[in-house]
Amino acid sequence: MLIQTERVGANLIVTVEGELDLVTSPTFREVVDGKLNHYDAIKHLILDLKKVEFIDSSGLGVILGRFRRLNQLGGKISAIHVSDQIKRVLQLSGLLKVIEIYDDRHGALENSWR
Amino acid sequence: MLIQTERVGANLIVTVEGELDLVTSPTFREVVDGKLNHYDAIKHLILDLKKVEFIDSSGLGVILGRFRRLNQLGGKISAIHVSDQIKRVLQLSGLLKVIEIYDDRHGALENSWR
Amino acid sequence: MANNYLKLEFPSLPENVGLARAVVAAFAAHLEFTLAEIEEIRVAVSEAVSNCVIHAYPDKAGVIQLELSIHADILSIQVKDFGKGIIDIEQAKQATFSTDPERMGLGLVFMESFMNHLQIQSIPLQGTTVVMKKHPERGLADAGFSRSS
Amino acid sequence: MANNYLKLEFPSLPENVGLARAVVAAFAAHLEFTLAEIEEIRVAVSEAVSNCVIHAYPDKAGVIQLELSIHADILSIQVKDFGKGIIDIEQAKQATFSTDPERMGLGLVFMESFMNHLQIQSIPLQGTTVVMKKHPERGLADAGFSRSS
Ligand SMILES: Nc1ncnc2c1ncn2[C@@H]1O[C@H](COP(=O)(O)OP(=O)(O)O)[C@@H](O)[C@H]1O
Ligand SMILES: Nc1ncnc2c1ncn2[C@@H]1O[C@H](COP(=O)(O)OP(=O)(O)O)[C@@H](O)[C@H]1O
Repeated sequence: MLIQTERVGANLIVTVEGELDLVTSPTFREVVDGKLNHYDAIKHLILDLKKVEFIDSSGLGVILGRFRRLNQLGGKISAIHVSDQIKRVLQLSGLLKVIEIYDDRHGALENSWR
Repeated sequence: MLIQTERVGANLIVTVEGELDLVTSPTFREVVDGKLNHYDAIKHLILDLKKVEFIDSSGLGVILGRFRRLNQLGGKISAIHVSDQIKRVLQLSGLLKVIEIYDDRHGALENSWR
Repeated sequence: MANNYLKLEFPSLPENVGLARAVVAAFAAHLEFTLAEIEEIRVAVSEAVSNCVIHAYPDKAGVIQLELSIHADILSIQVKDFGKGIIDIEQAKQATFSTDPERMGLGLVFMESFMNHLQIQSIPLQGTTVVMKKHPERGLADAGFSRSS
Repeated sequence: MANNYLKLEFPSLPENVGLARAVVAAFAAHLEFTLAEIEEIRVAVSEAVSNCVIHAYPDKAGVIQLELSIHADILSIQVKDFGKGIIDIEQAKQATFSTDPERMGLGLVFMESFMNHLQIQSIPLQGTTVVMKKHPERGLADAGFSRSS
């Protein structure tokens, strides 16, 4: 798994490439929490899932964990470039109720200004 | 494995896609021999190996078999779009001594007119 | 399609979860599953093998046995461990039930949703055996059971 | 890199040759092999497993056991069958020696060229065991043997 982050105002855009499972989820958590600890200004997370090849409940678990953290501060999580397969597991897991889905970064950023 | 053939004058251009092994080599033999039986005019074989993902001694064996057949009639075999990996097994097998390598279809056809 | 099988044994190291997914995907390719179905199978296997790594052998690596077979167009997957075991299987199957506060309790839910059949046997301190079956949806009419949704 | 292993058992059906290649490639990815080295490993395994299918069990499918392990940066691959066996191993290793007129006798040559180590044991009518080892060339200095070319 490769993970890249970019801060745009109050948003942290996290681009994940590869498989998000038991092995890689802890890295995802560490990288994202590291940024959240470092930049108080970050309120929202935008996950770019375009190059995610696999995700299971271990991956969904760390996403939920980040949602809980941000939600306490009034922040939210959105996801962009979400394949049908990933949408399916998000839905089954209930995460689709709390994560907003947008086509691309533009749509997600536009909405986080509201 | 997918296999496509195209006749250009005295040449049969055979494009192979996928893995050429124990399972797929018999198909290769049948398709190529079928064309050779059907068109007396075919003297030479041009193998387009661009999309070959794997080849082992089973695959090299059927290529050698086709070489023997054509060679008796004064024909030859050339290969185009050959990766380093495939060049390596061709060399180890000795086939590089009897198969001519060209960059592309153009080079191979030009040489078969001589 | 000839009947075929594959038996695997490996230690419960986290890096073998991805390996198990790859093996099952390659084996499942012998049946006419769609790409979406192969994805579902990969998730189910990932959950079952992850559970062995996390729950069956929490302290040190133990043995995982994975048996794949194809009979009459049905793919069967058995994941067996010799670890901790599950005390109450019905409770474990509830979404959001997890013995680990960092986890979502979704593994068994995914296995049940993505496969046509799920069966769990477990004896505390002796181990757990999970059996899952799935057939290509296209060939549904020919198979002996219908989709549980 | 933790020591790891994978034991497999499957019938000698032709379609399992590709499966064995895929499994070994996924397992070998745990070491730092280059893509070219992974290709060499895939060829060697393909030859060994094809030989079981063609030569060990010429008439009907038998059992093939494949054992993969990693110790100290060395990948070991054992391919075992319980078939026909080889009468004269040294003769079988000669390029162009084949008991099958349609084949080139290159399988053992490829295994020997592409792996760092090859060992064959065989008892006629009881079966054949092929052991091959390879380590990433980058880590050569650390490993216990040098490349046989
Ligand atoms: N192979 C296993 N060995 C022991 N316990 C298991 C095993 N599989 C599942 N369990 C138990 O069942 C519970 C639910 O499993 P699951 O639905 O996969 O969710 P999660 O892994 O997120 O907890 C686990 O928390 C664990 O207590
Ligand atoms: N697993 C095996 N069981 C029985 N015989 C074998 C086995 N592997 C190799 N052989 C014998 O060794 C010969 C040489 O094998 P190989 O170099 O792979 O070439 P080929 O498969 O092209 O004949 C075979 O023709 C066969 O007689």
